[in-house]
Amino acid sequence: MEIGLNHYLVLSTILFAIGLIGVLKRKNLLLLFFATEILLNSVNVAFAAISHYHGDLTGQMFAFFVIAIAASEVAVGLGLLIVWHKRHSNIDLDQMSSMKG
Amino acid sequence: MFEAIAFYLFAFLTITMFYITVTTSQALHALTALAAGMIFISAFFFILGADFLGAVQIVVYSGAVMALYAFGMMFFDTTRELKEKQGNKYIIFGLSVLAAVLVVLIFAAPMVSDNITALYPMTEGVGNTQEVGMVLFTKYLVPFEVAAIMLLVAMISGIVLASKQMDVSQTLSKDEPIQESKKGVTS
Amino acid sequence: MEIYLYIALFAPFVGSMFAATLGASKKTTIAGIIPSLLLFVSFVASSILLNHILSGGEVVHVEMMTWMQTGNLYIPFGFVVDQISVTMMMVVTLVSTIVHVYAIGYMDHDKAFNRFFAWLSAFVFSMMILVMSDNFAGLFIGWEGVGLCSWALIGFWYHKESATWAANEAFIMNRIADLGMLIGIFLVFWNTGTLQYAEAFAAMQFLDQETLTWMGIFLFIGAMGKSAQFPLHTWLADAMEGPTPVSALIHAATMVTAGVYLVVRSNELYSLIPHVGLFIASLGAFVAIFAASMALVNRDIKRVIAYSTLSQLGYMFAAAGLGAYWVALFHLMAHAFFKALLFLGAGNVMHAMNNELDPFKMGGLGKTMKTTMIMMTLASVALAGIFPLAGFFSKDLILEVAFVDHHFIIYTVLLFTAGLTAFYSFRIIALIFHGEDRHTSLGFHPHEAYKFMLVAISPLLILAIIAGFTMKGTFFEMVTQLLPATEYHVHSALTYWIMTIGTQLFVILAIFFAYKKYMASDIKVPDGTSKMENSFVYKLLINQYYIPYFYEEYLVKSYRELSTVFWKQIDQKIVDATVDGIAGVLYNTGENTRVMQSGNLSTMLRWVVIGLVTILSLAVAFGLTVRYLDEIQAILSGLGA
Amino acid sequence: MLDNILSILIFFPAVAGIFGFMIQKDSMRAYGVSVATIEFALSLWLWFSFDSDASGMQFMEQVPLIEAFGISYIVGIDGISLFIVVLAAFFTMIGIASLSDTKNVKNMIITLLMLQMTMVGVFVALDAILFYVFWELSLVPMLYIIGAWGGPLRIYASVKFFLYTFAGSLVMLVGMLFMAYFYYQATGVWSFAILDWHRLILPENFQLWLFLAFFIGFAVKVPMFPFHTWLPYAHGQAPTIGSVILAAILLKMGTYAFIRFSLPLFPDAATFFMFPIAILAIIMIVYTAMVAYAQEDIKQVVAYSSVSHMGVIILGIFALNVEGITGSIFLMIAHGVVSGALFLLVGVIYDRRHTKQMSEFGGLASVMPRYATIFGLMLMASVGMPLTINFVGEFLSLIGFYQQSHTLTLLAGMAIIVGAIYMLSAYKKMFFGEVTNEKNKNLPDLSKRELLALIPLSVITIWLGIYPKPVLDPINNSVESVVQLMHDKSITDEAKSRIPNLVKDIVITRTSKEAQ
Amino acid sequence: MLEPINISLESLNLITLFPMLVPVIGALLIILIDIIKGGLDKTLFVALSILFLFIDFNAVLSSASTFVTDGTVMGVFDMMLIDGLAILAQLIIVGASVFFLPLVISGKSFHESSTPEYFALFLFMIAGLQFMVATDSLILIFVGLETSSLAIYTLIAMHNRDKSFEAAVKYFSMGALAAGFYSFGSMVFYALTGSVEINQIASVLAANNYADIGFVLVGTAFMLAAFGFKVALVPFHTWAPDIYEGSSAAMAGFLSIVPKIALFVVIMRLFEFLIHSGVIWLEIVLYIIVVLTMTMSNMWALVQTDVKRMLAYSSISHAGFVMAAILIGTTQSNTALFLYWILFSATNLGAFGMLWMSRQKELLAGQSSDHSYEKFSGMIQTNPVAAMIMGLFMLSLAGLPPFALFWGKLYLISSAVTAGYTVLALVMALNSAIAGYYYIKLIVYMFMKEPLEQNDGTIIVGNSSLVVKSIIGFATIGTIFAIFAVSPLLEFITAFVYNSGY
Repeated sequence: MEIGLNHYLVLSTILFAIGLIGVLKRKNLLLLFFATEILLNSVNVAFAAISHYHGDLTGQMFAFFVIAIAASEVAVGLGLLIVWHKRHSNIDLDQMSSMKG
Repeated sequence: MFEAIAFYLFAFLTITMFYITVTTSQALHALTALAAGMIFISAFFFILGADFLGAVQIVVYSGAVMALYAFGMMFFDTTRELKEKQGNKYIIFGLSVLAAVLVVLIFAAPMVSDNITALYPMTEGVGNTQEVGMVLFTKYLVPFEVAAIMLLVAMISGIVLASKQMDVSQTLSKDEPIQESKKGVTS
Repeated sequence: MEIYLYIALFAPFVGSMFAATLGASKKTTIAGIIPSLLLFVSFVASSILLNHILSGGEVVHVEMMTWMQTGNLYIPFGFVVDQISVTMMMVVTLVSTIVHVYAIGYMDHDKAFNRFFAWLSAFVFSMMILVMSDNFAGLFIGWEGVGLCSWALIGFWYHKESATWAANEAFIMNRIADLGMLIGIFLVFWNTGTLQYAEAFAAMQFLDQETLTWMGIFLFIGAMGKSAQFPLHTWLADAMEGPTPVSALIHAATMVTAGVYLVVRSNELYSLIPHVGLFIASLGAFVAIFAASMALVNRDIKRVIAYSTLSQLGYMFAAAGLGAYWVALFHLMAHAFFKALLFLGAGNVMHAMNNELDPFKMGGLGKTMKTTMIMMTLASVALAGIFPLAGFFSKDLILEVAFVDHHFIIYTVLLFTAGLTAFYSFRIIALIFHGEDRHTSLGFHPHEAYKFMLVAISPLLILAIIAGFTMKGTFFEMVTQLLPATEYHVHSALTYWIMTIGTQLFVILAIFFAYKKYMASDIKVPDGTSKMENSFVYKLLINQYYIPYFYEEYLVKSYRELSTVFWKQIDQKIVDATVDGIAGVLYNTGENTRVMQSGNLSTMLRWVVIGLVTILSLAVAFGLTVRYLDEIQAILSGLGA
Repeated sequence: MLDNILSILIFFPAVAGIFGFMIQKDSMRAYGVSVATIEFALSLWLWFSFDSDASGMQFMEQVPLIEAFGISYIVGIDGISLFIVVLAAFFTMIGIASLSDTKNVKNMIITLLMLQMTMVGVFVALDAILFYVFWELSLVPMLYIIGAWGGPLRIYASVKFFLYTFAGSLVMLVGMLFMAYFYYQATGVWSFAILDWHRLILPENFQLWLFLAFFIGFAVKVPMFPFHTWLPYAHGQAPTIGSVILAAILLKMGTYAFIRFSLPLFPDAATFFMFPIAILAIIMIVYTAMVAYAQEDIKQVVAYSSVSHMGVIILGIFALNVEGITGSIFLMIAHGVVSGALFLLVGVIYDRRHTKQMSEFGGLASVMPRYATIFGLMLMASVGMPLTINFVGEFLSLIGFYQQSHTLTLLAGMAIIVGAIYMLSAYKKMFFGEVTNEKNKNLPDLSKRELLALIPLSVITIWLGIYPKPVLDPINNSVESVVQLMHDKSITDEAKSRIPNLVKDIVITRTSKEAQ
Repeated sequence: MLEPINISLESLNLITLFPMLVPVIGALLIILIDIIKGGLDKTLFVALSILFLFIDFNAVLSSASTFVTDGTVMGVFDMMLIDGLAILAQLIIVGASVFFLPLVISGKSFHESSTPEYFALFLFMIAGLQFMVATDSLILIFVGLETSSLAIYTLIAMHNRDKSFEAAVKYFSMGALAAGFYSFGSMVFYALTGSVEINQIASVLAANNYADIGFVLVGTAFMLAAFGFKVALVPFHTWAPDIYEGSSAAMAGFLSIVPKIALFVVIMRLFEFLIHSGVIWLEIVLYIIVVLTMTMSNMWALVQTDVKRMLAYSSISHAGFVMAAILIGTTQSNTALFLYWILFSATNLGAFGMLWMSRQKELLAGQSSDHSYEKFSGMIQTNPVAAMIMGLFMLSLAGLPPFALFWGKLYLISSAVTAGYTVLALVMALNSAIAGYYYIKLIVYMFMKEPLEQNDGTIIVGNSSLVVKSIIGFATIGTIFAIFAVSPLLEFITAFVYNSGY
């Protein structure tokens, strides 16, 4: 059974869906950030696969940059969490609803 | 055949790991599962011949990102069990699964994929890293540099946000501390 | 001659303006004298014009200036003095001069003396415009002008609710008719291209019958309003709320005859449409008897005279409708004299009785008010049409016209009405001046009017007596230059004599009956107990056939209610509420959907995903459809087959 | 200077208004009156320099603004707009002069001067966008006047006024853009100049849609039934000066726009919609007159009477012949004068008693005879008494429409009946009868300042009623050219037959470009 | 073995990088200065930043003149794409920034302005946005986007109060999700065409005759979601009001203008060819989204009690308008987009500047947000000039002629009309009418109500300074006299857009 591009795409989709579940479900901000990492990673798999099947390096490049972006996001995200945590001693997003309407 | 076995194995593993990550109520479990999942992902990269990417994945994710998260977890003291109030679970799962199913519906079909010309074809016999380097420093030089700026931005952001300076907010203080201090200096 | 025309026309206007400038200041007799003098000047000028016309002079026609000019429409302020208008001018200026002088005395004690003369002279001015205009638009100016002055004068004592109500009623009812008039004018304009009498009538000869009929009908609707013909008649009786000189001048002698004037003026039109003429005549005859019947029982002197006016207007229309335009005009003139006289006499009585109008509270006034009694009696005799007074010559002529034209129903009705006229006229004469003294016990101390007032009205008395036999010939000579000179001769002299004498006897009989019934010393003051008063006919008559009641109950009230419904229900609850509703829907949609922005991050993320999934589903649905288009088509065609 | 007189007329009040900020508060009224008087004098000068015999635009000025998109500053004046401009200047002057002591009089006067700019601008603009600019801009000062100086419901009323008109005119804007696009398609050049548009002949179905788009904008402004409900609120809540200007000038924008845009641009659509619009107009006339009769507030009576009279104006416009259109333009002026005066009169009593409920009054004729007299005069003018200004307009409008439909004119003619009903009953309630209310016993009669405003209006009412020629002639000339244009442009047989051809002997060959 | 690559320096066209490098250098300089000597006053950094932005602006202008002579220029391995859109967008980005940045020199001192990093991040963000618009590679777009986004998160948070953090966290989390969508969408396009360059994607898809329409649609859907989030289209808009409320007014105003125009250019690049190649689905979906965005955000704006939140919703609505331009996709509509946005910038600069000027550190008694409507009530009595200026901006936003935004609306609706989108034109027109209500509401408060007791008029101008006032003054002049700028702008923009093939 040949593993084709579609297999990887479907896998990527499934992983992406898991990431989505996490994003939607998590109330703890840190864990929510985990889920966003999953989103980006799932796409990376697909990029690498496409790159492979197309015999083209661009996909890998994209994935490379996605990794860089993910890493940067972690830095900023954690920074924000730290400020928030300093003030409120929690990182529960349900506590964040001073603005609405 | 080997490829198929490896694919399914790692597919199963990553899915499981990530699933644990998003469902477990133990933050530590989530972190561990995430790290494991990341490593399993890198396995795909190796399978697909993207060695450089695999290495970067392990270094950046399992190294840097996970370290940062681990630090964060200690800081936030989230080692205890999470209590998460949940909304309607069915909506969450429904939405996500629906999204997946929809995309899969399309992805299940093979692509026509005509007229595709590899702009940066892989060269036989050249190491992946070398290839990547070649492309990265020619075509993708600008994004690479911008990525560097981005990382710099992220670094500055992280520093600024986490620094002690943020502890006393001028926005909230009634008087003007800087001017006060200046006055103090001059007088 | 033009200078006389302008003098005749504008002298009343100057008088009116003079009194109006004094309007806000205190009562000064000068405010009455100057307008009266100016009216006299106007009268003199009219007389000169009459003389000019009588002596075979040219018709005086001037165009003062352009009024409106646009497109094909050209309306000047044009005035014409011809045989018809000069007759009207004479009647108007003469009667109004007399009424003015009379009113100096009559209104002596009124605070708003100055205002009264301002309006009264303004009325004369409007009336002069009405009769002198050489086109329909000018006629309409006068037409509305007299309506306005009539409104102001009926409501002269504006603090009285009944007066202002009557004023508004008169105005609005006239307006209803004016609409007809206006439409008539439009018809004339669009079919003949002009509103000038001469050209319009000339052009009418070539129009088709239907158009002419409509024209005739609409113009006559206008006439019906001013002349208070059924069913627009109720305002005239209510208009008696105005001061009596007003009733004499406006609601007896001049304004109400404007309708007749219009028909006479448009004789060339109506000659072309005899069927409309017949309708007019029938309506006239009907109104004659209809009004007379109401006068029989009424307990208000002025109203009785008003109904009598109405009845006589019916006569005039009957004549005009039958094509005897000169007869109508002649009766108009004669009627103006004796009816004004009658009213002014009634004014004297009212003055003496502190504005008491119920003849049953009078009686025996003849002792103190001999002159007035003579005047009113003679006027009534003239009204009843007894030889040789004015009424005989004009009214009998109308009967003859009807007879000769073989409209025997009209003739019979008119003949019967003549009897009724005599009866009710002398009913009030008897009640007022004769019989037992019923007023002293009520605290009235009547006295005769000022001398100068009596002198002032004496010309009317003379005219009421002599107008018939002195003027008929000359009048006929003059007006038939313009109007169809139909002479009405009963074919056999015998029939003529039988008719005339029979009529006279009938009328005299009615007079005697009235005297007998109401001069008795023990007449019963109606108090709702007698058998007659409870009879259906009496109730019908005293309630004016329930027509005012019907108008009030069903038209006025429903109009008022409908207005409120329109405002409160439709305008506010439907039209406006729809507008506010649209705004409300928008606002409430915002208010109800703003929960979407709950402030919770999870919700926000969820919305993003929902958006994505929605778009995705659309995309996938579309994508799959395209991909499997062939299959789908196959299936569909299979289903179809 | 005469070359730029229109621009001066537009911008002089605005500039003066801006300078007004510098004026000391106590001298503000004097300043306002002098500015408005200068403006009025300028407008009179315009009138005297106006060539009454010419039918085309005069004093044209043209400056391109957005050349690529065909938007220019084009102003010009013809007989149709001349008198409304004069009237606008006149009413601003009278309004400022008769301003009673209100708070923030400075703001009020500046606002009025700004309003004047927009009013003059609307009537002289010959570029659709320029027209639209002034049209919309006029809402703002009015919004402020109603909202800041109005009665208890002032905010609701002002916002309603603003939004309703705003919404309507946005639809109109879409119509204008379509029109410009069609012009672009036909000629390859963008242009919003009305005179350019006049040369364009559109297919009938385009005309119908565009007509509707413009109609919504105009109908709200007029206001036509059923878009009229903002008006009673606006009038009811507005201060006297606001009502006066609103009734006298602002409402005329809608009817003026019908003549300037709808008729010459879409003659076939105008013919097509003539009867529906006439029916609406008749509903306006009769229905609103009945609503007016039911009112308890004298100002509302006058407000609804405005709607009713606007119905006659609409009817005259859609007579599509010279008589009707001339009449309707004249009636615009007439209604401006008369309703303006009536609102001033209502303001007089409101200043004294701070109530407008008719039940509060009664017998005022004996307390305030001068007031009653002028009120009576205006009342009679309002019900269309001949020899007053209104009659000329109403008569011509109705006679014009009579050519198109007899029955509808008969119904519309009920204006003279229903108008008399509500006006007379209102007059009766206020002025007749005994003085029952103690508070009314010692009301002062009209003051000098009030007379200063009312006497000129009374004089105009009578003068133009007797001698309308100086006004009618220029209007007539311009209207004739409009009607001829419509006849030449019309493509359907229906329109050709409905719109009279004034040039009887010359056979007109259609040379204008047809829209592709 | 790979061949060594020989590339001449000229062929790289490094000059194309110059505009973006200027702010980067500026940012580094600022950091350097701060390291060398701390505690320097904010005015120095503002001046430096403005200086660099000026240089940047001139650099863009010079590339504009290059564009005029040479047309579209590619550079640095064809990664940079300097076409008319890029230049226009950069001009707006840099130009608007020049005006928004100095707003930090306000009467009161707020946290962010005391931190030199704020200015560094600001300049980095500008650079990121510039990169984003000056390329058609999805990678560089992504990286540029993230650079600017990360900087923006921090800039928001640096206002340093609870609401700012909350806003930053919300924005960040949703931004991360959007980044996921973006990368997924890019992946699909890459899978389809083997390229991540928009031109390439377009040509490959066209060559395949859109055979894999399903894939294309999935990719488009993800892209739409990602961009929809960034420019705040309903239903991806939920961040906008909270973020606007949480940030300082100056920052909120900036957010409503600058990042969005960069996104619009990207959207235009990506979607334009899809729409033109007859992907009806996209047209329908965009149509729905545009109508929803305009209408729903208007309705939400109706019910707001805080002016800044109202302006947030109004910005969403305006973004909907501009999306309509992309949907229409003619040269005229694309021109209209830029014109609209320039005029919108001037007005929004003023409006948010006014809010910023009225910012006080502590909430007024009884108020739950910084800029409640009540705060502005009776302004005509206490601060007449300020009230009039604010009213002017509101009228301009409402699209009242002859103020700035009207001309944008006019041209935009006209483009809809010209392209046959009659219903859309009507929807736009009617939405303007609905929008009128909430803008007028503020005018009602300012002009027709009595002031709050505690408000003696100083509150409204509490945060004013000469700089803030001058900027507002500039915006005022721009808003009033926009008509005179429209004609040259229109010619300029049309030339640039048309010559870029849009």
